[in-house]
Amino acid sequence: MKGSFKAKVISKRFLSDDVFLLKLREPIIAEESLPGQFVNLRCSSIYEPLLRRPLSIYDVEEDNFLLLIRIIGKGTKLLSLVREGDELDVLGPLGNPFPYRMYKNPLLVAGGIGIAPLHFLLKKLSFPILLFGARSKSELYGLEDLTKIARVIPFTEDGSEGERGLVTTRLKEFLKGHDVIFACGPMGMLREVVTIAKDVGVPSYISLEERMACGFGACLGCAVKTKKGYKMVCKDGPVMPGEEVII
Amino acid sequence: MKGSFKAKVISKRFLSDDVFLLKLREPIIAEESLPGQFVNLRCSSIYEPLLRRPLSIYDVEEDNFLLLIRIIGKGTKLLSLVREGDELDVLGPLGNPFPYRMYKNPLLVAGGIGIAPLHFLLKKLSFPILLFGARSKSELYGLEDLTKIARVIPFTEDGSEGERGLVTTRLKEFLKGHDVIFACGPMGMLREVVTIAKDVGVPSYISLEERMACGFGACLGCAVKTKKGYKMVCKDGPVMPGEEVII
Amino acid sequence: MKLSIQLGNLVLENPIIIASGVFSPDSASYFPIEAIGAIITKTVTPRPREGNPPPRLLETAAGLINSIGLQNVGIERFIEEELPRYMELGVPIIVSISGETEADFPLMAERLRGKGIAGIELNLSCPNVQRGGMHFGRDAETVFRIVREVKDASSLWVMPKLTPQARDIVETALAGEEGGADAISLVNTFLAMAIDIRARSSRLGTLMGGLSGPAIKPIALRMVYEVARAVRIPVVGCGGIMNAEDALEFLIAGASAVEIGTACLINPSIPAEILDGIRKFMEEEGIDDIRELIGSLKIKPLDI
Amino acid sequence: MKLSIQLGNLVLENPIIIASGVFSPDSASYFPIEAIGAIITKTVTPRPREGNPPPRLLETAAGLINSIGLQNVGIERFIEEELPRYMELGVPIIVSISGETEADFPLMAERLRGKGIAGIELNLSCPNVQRGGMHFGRDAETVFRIVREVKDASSLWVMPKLTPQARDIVETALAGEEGGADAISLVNTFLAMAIDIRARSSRLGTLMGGLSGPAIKPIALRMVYEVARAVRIPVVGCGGIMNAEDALEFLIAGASAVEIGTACLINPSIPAEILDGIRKFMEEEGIDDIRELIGSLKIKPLDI
Ligand SMILES: Cc1cc2nc3c(=O)[nH]c(=O)nc-3n(C[C@H](O)[C@H](O)[C@H](O)COP(=O)(O)OP(=O)(O)OC[C@H]3O[C@@H](n4cnc5c(N)ncnc54)[C@H](O)[C@@H]3O)c2cc1C
Ligand SMILES: Cc1cc2nc3c(=O)[nH]c(=O)nc-3n(C[C@H](O)[C@H](O)[C@H](O)COP(=O)(O)OP(=O)(O)OC[C@H]3O[C@@H](n4cnc5c(N)ncnc54)[C@H](O)[C@@H]3O)c2cc1C
Ligand SMILES: Cc1cc2nc3c(=O)[nH]c(=O)nc-3n(C[C@H](O)[C@H](O)[C@H](O)COP(=O)(O)O)c2cc1C
Ligand SMILES: Cc1cc2nc3c(=O)[nH]c(=O)nc-3n(C[C@H](O)[C@H](O)[C@H](O)COP(=O)(O)O)c2cc1C
Ligand code: FES
Ligand code: FES
Repeated sequence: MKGSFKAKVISKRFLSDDVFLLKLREPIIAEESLPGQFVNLRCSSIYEPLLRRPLSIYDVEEDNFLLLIRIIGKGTKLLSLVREGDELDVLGPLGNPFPYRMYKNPLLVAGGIGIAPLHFLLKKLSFPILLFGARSKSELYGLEDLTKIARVIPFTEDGSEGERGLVTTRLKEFLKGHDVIFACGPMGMLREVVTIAKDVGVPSYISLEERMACGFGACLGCAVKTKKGYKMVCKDGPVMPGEEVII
Repeated sequence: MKGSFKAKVISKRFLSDDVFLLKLREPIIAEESLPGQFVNLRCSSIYEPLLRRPLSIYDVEEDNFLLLIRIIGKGTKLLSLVREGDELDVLGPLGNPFPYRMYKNPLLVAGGIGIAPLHFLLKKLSFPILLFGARSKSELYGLEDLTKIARVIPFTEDGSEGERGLVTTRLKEFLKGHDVIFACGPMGMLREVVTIAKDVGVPSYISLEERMACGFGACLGCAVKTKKGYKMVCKDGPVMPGEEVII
Repeated sequence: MKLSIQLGNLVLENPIIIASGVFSPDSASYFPIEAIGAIITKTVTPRPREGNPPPRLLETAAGLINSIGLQNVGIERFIEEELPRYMELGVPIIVSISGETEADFPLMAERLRGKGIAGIELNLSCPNVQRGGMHFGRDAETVFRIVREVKDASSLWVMPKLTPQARDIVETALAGEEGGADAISLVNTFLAMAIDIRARSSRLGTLMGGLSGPAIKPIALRMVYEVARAVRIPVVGCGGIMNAEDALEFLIAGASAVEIGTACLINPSIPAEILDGIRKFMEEEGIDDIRELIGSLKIKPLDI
Repeated sequence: MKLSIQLGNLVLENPIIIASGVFSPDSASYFPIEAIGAIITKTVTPRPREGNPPPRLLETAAGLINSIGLQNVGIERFIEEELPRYMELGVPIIVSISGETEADFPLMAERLRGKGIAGIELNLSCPNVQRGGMHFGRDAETVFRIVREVKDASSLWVMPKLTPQARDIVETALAGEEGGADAISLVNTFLAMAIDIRARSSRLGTLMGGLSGPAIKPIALRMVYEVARAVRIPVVGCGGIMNAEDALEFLIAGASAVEIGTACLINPSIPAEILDGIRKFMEEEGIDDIRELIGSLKIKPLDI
């Protein structure tokens, strides 16, 4: 039985006012996780919030795994208050990873907090290239560390770091020589990525978000429309072929 | 308008595994509180627990007031987790105090956590005498400090401190020369106190507990049966004449 | 910014109404009176009622069960002692009444004529002694009759308050409208239970109580939407409203005003906070008149 | 310690049943199968249904609104592809069925004969296409007819699942009993809404959804009590059961078994935890047979 785990909080580090890195200890999750997969986390032991919260695996370090979390509501707020030594109830790893072994020369595209699953992916690739966009410099989470493990081309809407503009503006150019796109970020960005990938004739895989209850395919709650009917983000995704999803 | 206050947590100190002293800063509450009154406290900003929690005022120190809290459920558990500098939403002071100015030589009787309002009362009296009972020594909260401000006669059921037995066993004896009893503790103890007081013909005032919603007399939820019909513990009490209450 | 709303010929300065059972003149000093559109009194009955045995309250997940048992001094003492103190507040006062039999309602309404009150709310969530204790509000026909008799007996503004235990909440609302109601309010509490598993008995002094609070909000909102869509008279929404966002949901669903119950017990200054929140929302959204919001819910084609 | 219970002629090893809609054979590995008394399948319909547009889920205070829209592959593919996978689990399988018309129910029941299933649950919380989309479970008579036709069409064990939107939940239960039901289960979700105040539209892909979870527990418990008191057939309680204490409340109120829905989504190992909790409680209370608990609620004289 794939039960949930009690993962111990090893450390918590804020990267900005509302984004933090949480390191949790759970050997099995650390062992089994692949880039693009996520965990489903309880934020409290009471009934508010009632549901778990899905969070991508940001990294794995020995027996630990890391999450990059942006505070947007009460669940993530509660998570931001955990202390070293606390235990969190975690279900995972869940979902399907990026099919990175099937391709030779992927281009990675991240928008803001969408860097989470791609960070983990980067570490599995040999000569990774990442286009990383955000509104401004402060939202290019972990940029410095990223440059150590990948060629990173940053974009900011306000020009405070890298090129001014959206991460997709020069995507077509950058795509040359790549045989696939792996992307995660806001819906608008993903839509643009998929359109460009189709234009160029390169496959794309995007990591999607949808509200979830179970996270393991039981409730049929996290539906996303695809050319083959509704698919479940938690079980059929979160990584899905860009050509299939209707977004 | 008597709104609620944001009281700042000054300190938190555990007296036992499940009982702690909380010092909160709020000048108006500190200024206005009288022994026997209580505050009604929100334990979280979300809807669980939904209601405030009533807690007696244990002491007042300059701009601060103190609460002696025993962890029994989720509300008090949450309170036990507050940290220095946190702010708590407090309504109060509420309810009626012990009518201590009307009597010359009161005898105080406390059972366990029931010491909370009596501690504050002790400090207002000249030569206070307190019978303080509990199951065992560890539940005679703050005994040492109490002995500095009052003549304390401790009772424990297991004999681990003071006399072995219930606080009410020798109440009749101790009553001699006193013109009133002020008591707070478990229902069984209060019942016994009232019976003895009646026997002896001495008035008694007991501090009652009942589940509360508002704490200020609006919901009629905290009813207790009295000879004059239902009274509200929050508004007509929590301190009530022992002869009137039907318990 | 226009916050004033109309419930038939009753005009309120703002749509925030204190629900029945969470306010008393004695506790007025805890409430931001100036921010309140109207106050509904605790329900009054023909004779005094001592109320239910304790415990009368129980907290549940995001909810509160109460079993107060309509404790009140009866209409005569109410008119003499309590009503004047309500009237002093300078806020429109709506008197909530309930009877043991259908005939009690018009008689009580008559007694309330000429007292300067803004109107009457009919609490129909109480047992009809003549019909085996079935709540008045279960049946549309009963509601129709009570409303009509009350309207016949007095010229007062009348608003039946529907119970979620109604066999059909929309039918019941329509019956109230047909009976001549000036507005409809809903919902009262949901009949609920909680059991002490060790004692194998109710955790309340009575077997059942009424559930209120955030737990019921999504159901109450749905009922308000259904009723507002069906009737032509104004609807007052109630059930689990804890903040401005909740209140706005009810307005958008079709309520012309909202009643705040449980939230007042937890935080009596909430009416002012909700009103502020509504003001801020209107500012942000560029809405000048609150009436633009009422019933502004957009329905997708699929939903009809 | 005896944990086995009987629902008519269906005997379960323990009273913990997985409610419809929170389990799939694909997700079986997350569940403690050995601790489960029975599993109810996701509702199957005559034809495949693609389900509702997203968002299909919304969290509310201590509750969850879902609008899945009965997504399923239809009875034919269900029987061919899914049912065998359910049957492999070695747990009694109750198939939940629903139709678009009354006639669909007996036809589906017939198709399920001889498949080795433990029985059928009738999901009556879905729109009756022939009656303007009114839910089958609203009217007692409709429930009576559907149950009787299903019983006539097959010898299978049949349990109608009542909706809290029934005009009268007790009448409806009695109608089910009269129709020949082997047991009654209740409740399904409460019709509910939530509004995006900025967009002025539903926060779900559809206008309404069904509320489940701890928020509804006190109401569900009351309904289960009322029904259990009224019918002679066994009752299966459902609604907001999150832990052993909740489950015990339903048993004490009169349920012979309980269905766990939302709690399984949050923590799929909850059936085992609940069963353990029940065991522990029985030990502490010196209860040897769980059947002693069923309906053991003590009623105070005042309550009758
Ligand atoms: C597969 C997957 C992986 C994810 N990975 C990460 C990650 O690595 N880091 C991270 O910070 N976040 C991630 N998210 C998003 C994260 O799950 C949500 O931010 C979180 O659930 C919000 O919870 P909350 O209680 O703080 O906010 P809530 O109080 O629940 O919501 C606040 C607001 O955000 C909206 N919202 C809530 N959840 C979502 C959602 N899933 N999608 C869109 N809007 C939503 C709500 O409708 C509401 O308006 C991921 C989501 C999915 C589905
Ligand atoms: C006027 C007044 C003054 C009080 N002063 C103090 C004080 O100074 N220090 C202190 O520690 N406690 C005091 N109490 C009791 C305190 O309010 C409760 O212990 C607290 O509300 C429990 O909250 P909880 O969320 O931790 O427990 P819950 O989870 O609410 O309850 C846990 C269990 O305790 C029971 N319970 C809850 N509240 C009460 C209550 N008020 N009376 C009896 N049983 C209850 C519940 O039914 C449940 O079984 C006082 C109560 C009143 C009415
Ligand atoms: C303690 C309490 C007492 C109540 N008393 C009455 C009453 O006397 N008459 C009435 O019509 N409704 C009464 N109600 C119901 C409320 O007016 C309101 O309809 C219900 O609580 C739902 O709204 P809420 O969730 O905002 O509380 C009472 C509610 C509570 C919590
Ligand atoms: C995501 C989800 C899907 C559901 N699907 C069905 C269904 O297909 N058929 C059905 O009869 N009930 C369905 N239900 C209702 C549950 O079986 C149950 O009756 C209800 O949720 C109340 O119980 P709970 O509070 O334990 O969840 C569903 C509930 C949820 C949360
Ligand atoms: S979250 Fe339940 S199926 Fe995806
Ligand atoms: S708690 Fe509301 S009247 Fe006492």
